[in-house]
Amino acid sequence: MSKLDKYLRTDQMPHFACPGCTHGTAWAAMIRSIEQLGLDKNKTVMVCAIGCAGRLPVYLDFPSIRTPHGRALSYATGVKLANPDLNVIVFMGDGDASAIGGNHLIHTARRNLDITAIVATNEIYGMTGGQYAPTTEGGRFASTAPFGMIENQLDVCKLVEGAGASFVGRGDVYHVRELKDLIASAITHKGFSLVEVFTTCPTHFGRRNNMKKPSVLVEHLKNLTVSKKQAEKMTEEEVAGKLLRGILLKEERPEYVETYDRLAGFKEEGESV
Amino acid sequence: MSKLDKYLRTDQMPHFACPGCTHGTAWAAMIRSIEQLGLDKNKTVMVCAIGCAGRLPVYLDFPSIRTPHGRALSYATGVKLANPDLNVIVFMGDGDASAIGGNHLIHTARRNLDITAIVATNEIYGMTGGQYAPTTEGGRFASTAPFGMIENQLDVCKLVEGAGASFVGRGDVYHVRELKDLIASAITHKGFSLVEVFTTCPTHFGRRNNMKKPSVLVEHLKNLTVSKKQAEKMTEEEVAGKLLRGILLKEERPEYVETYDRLAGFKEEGESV
Amino acid sequence: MSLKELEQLEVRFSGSGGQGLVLASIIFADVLVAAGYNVIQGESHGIEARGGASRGEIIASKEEITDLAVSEPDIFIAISQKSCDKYYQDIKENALVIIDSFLVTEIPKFKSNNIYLLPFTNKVKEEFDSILPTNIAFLGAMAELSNLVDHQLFIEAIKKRIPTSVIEMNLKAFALGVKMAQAAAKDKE
Amino acid sequence: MSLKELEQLEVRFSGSGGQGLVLASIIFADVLVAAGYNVIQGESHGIEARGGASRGEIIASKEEITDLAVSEPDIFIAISQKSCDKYYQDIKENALVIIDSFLVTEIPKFKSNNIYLLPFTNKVKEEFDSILPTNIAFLGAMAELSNLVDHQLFIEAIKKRIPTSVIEMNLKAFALGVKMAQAAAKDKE
Amino acid sequence: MTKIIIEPNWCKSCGICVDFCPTNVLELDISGKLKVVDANACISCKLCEIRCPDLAIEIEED
Amino acid sequence: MTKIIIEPNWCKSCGICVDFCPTNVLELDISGKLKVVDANACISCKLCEIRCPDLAIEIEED
Amino acid sequence: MKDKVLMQGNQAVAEGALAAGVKFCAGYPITPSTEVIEILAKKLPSHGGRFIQMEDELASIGAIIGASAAGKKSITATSGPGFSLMQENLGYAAMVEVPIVIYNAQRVGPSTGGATKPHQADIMQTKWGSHGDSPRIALMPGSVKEAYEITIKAFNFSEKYMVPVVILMDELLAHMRESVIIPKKEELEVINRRTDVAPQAEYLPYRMDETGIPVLPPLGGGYRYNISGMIHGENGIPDLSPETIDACVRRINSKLDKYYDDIVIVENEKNESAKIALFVFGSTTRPAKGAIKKAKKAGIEVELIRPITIWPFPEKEVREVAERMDKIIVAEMNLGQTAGLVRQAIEGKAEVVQLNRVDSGHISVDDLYHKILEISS
Amino acid sequence: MKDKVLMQGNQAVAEGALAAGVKFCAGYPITPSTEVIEILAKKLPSHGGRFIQMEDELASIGAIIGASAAGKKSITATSGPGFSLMQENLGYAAMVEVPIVIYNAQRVGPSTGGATKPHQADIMQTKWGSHGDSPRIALMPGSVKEAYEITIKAFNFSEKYMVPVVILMDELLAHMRESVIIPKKEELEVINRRTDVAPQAEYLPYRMDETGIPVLPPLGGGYRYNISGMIHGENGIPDLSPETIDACVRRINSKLDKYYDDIVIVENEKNESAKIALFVFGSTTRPAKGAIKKAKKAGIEVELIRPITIWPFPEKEVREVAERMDKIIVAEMNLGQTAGLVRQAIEGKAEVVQLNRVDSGHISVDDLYHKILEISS
Ligand SMILES: Cc1ncc(C[n+]2csc(CCOP(=O)(O)OP(=O)(O)O)c2C)c(N)n1
Ligand SMILES: Cc1ncc(C[n+]2csc(CCOP(=O)(O)OP(=O)(O)O)c2C)c(N)n1
Ligand code: SF4
Ligand code: SF4
Ligand code: SF4
Ligand code: SF4
Ligand code: SF4
Ligand code: SF4
Ligand SMILES: [Mg+2]
Ligand SMILES: [Mg+2]
Repeated sequence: MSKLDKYLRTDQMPHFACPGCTHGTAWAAMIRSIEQLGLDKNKTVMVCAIGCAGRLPVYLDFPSIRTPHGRALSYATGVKLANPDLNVIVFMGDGDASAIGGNHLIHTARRNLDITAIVATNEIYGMTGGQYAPTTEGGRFASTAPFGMIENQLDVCKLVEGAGASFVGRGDVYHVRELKDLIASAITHKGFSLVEVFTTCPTHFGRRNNMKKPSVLVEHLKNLTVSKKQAEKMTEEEVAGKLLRGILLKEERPEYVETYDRLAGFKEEGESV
Repeated sequence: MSKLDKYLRTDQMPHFACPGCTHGTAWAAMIRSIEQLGLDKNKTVMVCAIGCAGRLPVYLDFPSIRTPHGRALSYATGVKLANPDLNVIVFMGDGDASAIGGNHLIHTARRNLDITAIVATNEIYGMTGGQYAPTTEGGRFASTAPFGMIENQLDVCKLVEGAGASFVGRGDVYHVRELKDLIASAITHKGFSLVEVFTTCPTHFGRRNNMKKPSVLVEHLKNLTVSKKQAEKMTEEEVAGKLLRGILLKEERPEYVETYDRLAGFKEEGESV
Repeated sequence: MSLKELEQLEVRFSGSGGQGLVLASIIFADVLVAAGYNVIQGESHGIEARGGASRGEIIASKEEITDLAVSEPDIFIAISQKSCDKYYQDIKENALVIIDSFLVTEIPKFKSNNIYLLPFTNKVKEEFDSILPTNIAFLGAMAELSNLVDHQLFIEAIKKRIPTSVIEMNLKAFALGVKMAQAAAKDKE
Repeated sequence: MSLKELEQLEVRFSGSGGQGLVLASIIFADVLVAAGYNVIQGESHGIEARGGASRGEIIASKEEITDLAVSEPDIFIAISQKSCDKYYQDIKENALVIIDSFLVTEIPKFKSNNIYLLPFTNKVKEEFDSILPTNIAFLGAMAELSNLVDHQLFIEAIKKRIPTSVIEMNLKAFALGVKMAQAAAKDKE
Repeated sequence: MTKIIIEPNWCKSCGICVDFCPTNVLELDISGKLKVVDANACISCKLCEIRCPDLAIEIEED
Repeated sequence: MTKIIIEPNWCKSCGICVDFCPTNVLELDISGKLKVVDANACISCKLCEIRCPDLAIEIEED
Repeated sequence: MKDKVLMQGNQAVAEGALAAGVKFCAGYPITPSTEVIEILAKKLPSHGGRFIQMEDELASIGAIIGASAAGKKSITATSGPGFSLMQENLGYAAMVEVPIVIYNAQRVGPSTGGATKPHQADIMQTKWGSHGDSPRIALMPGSVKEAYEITIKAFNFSEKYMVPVVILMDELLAHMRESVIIPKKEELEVINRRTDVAPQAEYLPYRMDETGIPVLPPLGGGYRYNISGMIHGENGIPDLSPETIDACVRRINSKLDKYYDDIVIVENEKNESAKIALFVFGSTTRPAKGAIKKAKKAGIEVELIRPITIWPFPEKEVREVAERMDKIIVAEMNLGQTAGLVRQAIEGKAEVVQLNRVDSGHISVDDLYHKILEISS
Repeated sequence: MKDKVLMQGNQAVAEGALAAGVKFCAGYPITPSTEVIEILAKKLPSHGGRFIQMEDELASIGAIIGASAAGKKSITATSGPGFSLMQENLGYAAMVEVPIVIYNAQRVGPSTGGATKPHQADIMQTKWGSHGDSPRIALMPGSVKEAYEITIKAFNFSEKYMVPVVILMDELLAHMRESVIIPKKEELEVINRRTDVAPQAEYLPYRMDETGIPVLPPLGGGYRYNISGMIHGENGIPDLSPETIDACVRRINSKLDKYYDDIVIVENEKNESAKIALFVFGSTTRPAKGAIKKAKKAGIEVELIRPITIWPFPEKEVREVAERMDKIIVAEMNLGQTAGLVRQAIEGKAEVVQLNRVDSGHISVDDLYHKILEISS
């Protein structure tokens, strides 16, 4: 039971995630913003792929498709072009979105296709047992980073900004009220919107990095991010090493399908010229 | 015959490219910077993939490997990790590098692996006969853009900057002297370096966009870019719509193999502990 | 027939993900290898990556092993209600059964009478203020009750597989398990 | 035997990439289709995407066609030295051969005597200050010399395949080709 | 007064709600069961509800 | 004086060198062959050399 | 009489797709298939459809599966290297039973091979390129005219059986132009997937009726269900119980057995006096007919067996022929891929004689005729 | 006596690779193969090698081909979905003849299927997953102990024949632990690729000596030559003349025919009195032996034929067995992939009886025994 029952496949609950896995928190925030916006369940398609994050939408009572690992945005592109009236929301893990799915991420962003992509960054591959992700902070331990993370950490927001996205936001599951509003803004944005949500994986990231207790990991996020507003009031040193939270970029930019239909002269079959 | 004979597989010359294809100009600039730096031919590996741009290094007398379309940087990663003493230079077309190869591009940039990537941006798929590339300017015509390019144009430099590259430069084949120096700077940079070179495809881009004459296309580049220095002296309106030329970003950042060998405690077999 | 005399020994550890029962089964497999058995060990999990019923199984024999999975366990261990319910049915008639009586409250009707219901989780929690070494306490009880292999081999195997920082606690948990089993065995007599 | 009486007609256009010979072959194929033939047309290029010797070939017949490629051309057209050298050998003994004598300066020993060496590129350049419609001038000469199909069908086919902006020039080039061929044929008599 | 509703089948005893509750309304018992220990202290901040990863706790005000 | 060396087998007659030569030293003839028409005018700027896509023209100074 | 027009093979595929009602194409350029996406880029918008050039082939097939899941007939076009990149998603489409059509213009392989020359060496890959056991239909037109018709068939099969269909041509046929007569719209059979389902409350996407084929209404068209590439039960939700795994894997694969007779199309005119059969396909169809004619003139009777459907492989038909023949010549532009399949089908009932060309030249009338002479003497 | 240790299948692969001298691993996590990259991530640096986790499987195989071209023995580990993504590059490695080893731990398919359960359904894909005709060797260990030895063999074959080698296991064997005795270093045969080449001036990478196998010194090791996935002549430079295409395609594929006897490893103890043979592989090896024992006790003689090398398929060996048998039971955890191959090999010489499980359960002693009883009655 839950106030959100009408958005859930309740027969599938409780969901599969580990105790204290805050992918669930991010996911719940998304449902609440959908509720807030009053989106039509029948016209809101969830596209996800593989990974713990990508699995959660199985529990949501929306039309949904779970694609091969990394491919969610390419499928979402097809869904949207087939039927631009749909709300298309893509919920992905950080590995899914930015490692194997990185190419689709940058190109969907560039095209400014009216899709909302939510990336749950837990800095680890949860589903496969704790390997590092491109988003893993330097020095953190992972099963494939036995000497600490060696690669430079990817900033998903900067990446999609560089790719030409028109809406970029970042939130986390500590600041979960902000998160709901952020996701709602992203969904209402006309064009491609990306929300990176920092979540936590106690089972693999926490265990290997001395933060096994779920709440300790969530607390850790509190200090990882700083809101854009706060940051403006802080000194450079204070901000250094922190990630900005909030709407980081929002521009009006031509949306793909609109431009397409106008320039290519799209018309439904049978429509007169 | 040519002053650069010692860098060429002269028996393969003249190279295959169309009359007036300035991929050749970019490629020649690269050879000249290699000459200038005095790199050891035997220790300089060319990694390329498929496409007109990617084909040119067949004519170069270096150890070379031509990979499947889009994969050059992943192969280069293996070459470099197998033998970090080598100079690894990757010469790619824009489609090759930023469309099908986009994921390798951003991740190689992020890792800051000591490789030099040169992307020849002719805003078109030359080899396959003139389809649009992610880099094609809005409104330009291509065989798959019969109504003009609909998608937003990718800025390869911004993309790799967003991905975390430590050296980013842009040049073109009009400003070809600058280009040689730019490539030389990129090669000497410790870490990942990207040079985007605007080149021209008279056969497909030119023909479809009313710039069939090779020199007209090259002239067109003259006005497309503005050097970073010049831009500083210009008003915002003057700069608008132009692409910056020169070294756009250069930072010292930990290089992948160095960090790896240090943290993971790499030692050659037989080395004492 | 004592376990030692069996041509082939089949063991099943079952519990929930995270309870360490797979590790326990690996340690026991180590022990059997050290004791000169041919051993194969396998594990299986539910569709849930974590949390569902899961199991670790061992087949040991002095001969060549031709089976791949336990079909009728000679030893059955269950640390959770779910796993107990799921896996108890196909045990052998005289199987040695060791159950966590704190977490498994509904005891199914076993085919065997050789059953030990001991409150491992509870006792371990009391003793160490952590339930983590419960799996090793189980091993202690099993070492004692199975009477197959010298306890010393268990202790060595534990040392090999457990991180140094918590070895001491785990060895104590092993001893606790042995003690609990001894007491229970005495009760039975 | 006139070309009209052949059971199967084989035509080869050859030249360098960019000279429009493949387009010419397509237009001629259109013409043959319009004239009621079954037609297959194919093209092939060297390893170079552009620039190398390339060719456009046609097989036409009133019957079902079972071949896939021209083996012995009844009509052979060459617009470049390279392509002439590469493809001249296997023509039929009486094949109609039309060669650009401006670009093909070394004439190989043809099996046929029915050869026309005409300076198309030169003439077209003089007339139109562009060599682009050279391919269509060739078509004109071919229309005249092959005497297979009414010229009007050529004109319609050209209109269908050529961008409107340059149709006029191309129709003139066609006429020029016809004229050149007529003059040459007269010379031969 | 607020009603604190716990869905025991969905709760995974992760302790997040417990640890973030500003007024210590909640507790996990030895066997891991989530319990309301001081309902009166609840200030209806709903931090438990919105941070719970499993939609297992809800606050109902009237 | 500068020597202008053309490699006829490599030159593809694209005209780039011709069009960018500041002093009109070069020309393509009707058949497309690259010719030096005014060697004396050459100022050794080497624009032809560095812009030629085919390494087909070089300037040698002494 | 309808007009004859000159049409290229690739064009026939694009036009056939439009005639079949294609509404979405996503593609990535690759020789020798690119004309298909170029034509669709131009024509789709005025036919109520959209085209997009994706960043690569993985994205292209992903997009068409997405679009098809949302209810639109979708196609992509590619060649060997791109087809290899599509394999994971191709298996996915087969698994979730979302219909798509993939056109593969085969070129010289392996690897980058030779883009502008034909091979017929992706036949085994078409069935086996993806991991696991999964079904697909593959069709091989023998002429430009057939390319048009077979493309429509491909969409029909795909929609009817909820299975990916691959159109396998080769560079020769892809780039060949031919005089063809385009049938009138009224003459074409165009099949659309079923949408007659129970109300949402009772609806389960993978619950079967007697057809054994799921009915999947468009995503976002009013039904809320889950599509997943994991093993799933009737409700589409992942389930790894042994029973579900067994049922899921077997059912998706058995569909094609069940409808074998409808799906398998073979050209085979029985020749009672022949002791030699010629097994060819695709662009070799024409020369085969020429060779058989020529052999007849020389007094040798040869029967033609030409699969248009290559997957499922026409085992029954080939076996029936083998039972009447001494020898079967299997001619193909690869190292013997279908020769293996023929051998497997006929289990020693006739001798299999291979004729393989891999130099990129086509198998000509003379190649075939000489082989016939050789083995009949 | 050497010590017995308990070792997991995946660990055996990792340790075997180290023993074979692996110096580079690039991988992308996927169940049930991930332990291999986890172990190599930890151990490679102290063995003179490097590990990198790449952004995906395309990049992983690309990186190992690059590293191998630069002279280092290289491996990647994956499972079905990842293996599908590797197909284009796998064909490339075969084409350019750069040795690599790929470990595929087969899981339930198709598509995402079931990550934690075994299938044996990527067998056909291993040979046919890539476009065009290209060679590969695939080996299937039957136990953890064999996994170790076979991994070393895989590297040896790869280096010797300059061909990609796939180690095919299944989830069961990948995750099973077993008591094994690790052979001493001195007892192992470790083969390194040849580097004895002519001086640069005369050197042509793909000019063959009598071995028919190219000698490719490390890129960047002093030789300047070109490696290309396009059809290439002796000098490695693209060349699409028909003669070169023909020669290139045929030679790379004929290598394995030439060395068939060295490459094909089969376990087959002849049993003169048997009329039934059991064809199994991989994890089914153990139960097969149990079933044969059990049958013997019941008075039924059964002969075992167990391919360790599955590609090239042991046609000769299987045919020889078929000639002596009435029936061959082909037991596999898929819908009949090798049954087809057996049928193709034996051309009707014995009856093929299939035993297929796809529910993720292993084929047990009893499954096999019952099948034996069933067909012998
Ligand atoms: C092609 C392919 N490669 C690898 C995998 C294995 N795999 C499943 S989920 C996953 C990554 C999970 O990490 P992430 O996307 O960050 O999600 P999380 O589990 O952390 O939420 C991987 C590598 C796969 N299913 N398919
Ligand atoms: C997997 C794969 N997809 C597609 C192709 C076809 N292809 C060859 S080159 C190329 C793109 C060429 O464009 P670009 O990289 O911009 O290089 P250019 O020719 O313009 O220099 C394509 C799509 C291929 N060879 N392999
Ligand atoms: S493994 Fe990590 S990411 Fe996955 S469900 Fe568990 S806690 Fe969440
Ligand atoms: S097609 Fe364009 S890019 Fe390719 S060689 Fe010709 S001009 Fe250059
Ligand atoms: S946060 Fe939710 S799941 Fe965790 S203990 Fe509280 S109610 Fe239970
Ligand atoms: S609403 Fe606030 S005060 Fe009340 S129980 Fe929840 S967290 Fe505690
Ligand atoms: S630029 Fe080079 S190729 Fe072009 S005309 Fe001049 S010399 Fe010839
Ligand atoms: S060097 Fe300068 S002046 Fe001389 S020919 Fe070249 S471009 Fe002209
Ligand atoms: Mg993650
Ligand atoms: Mg380009």
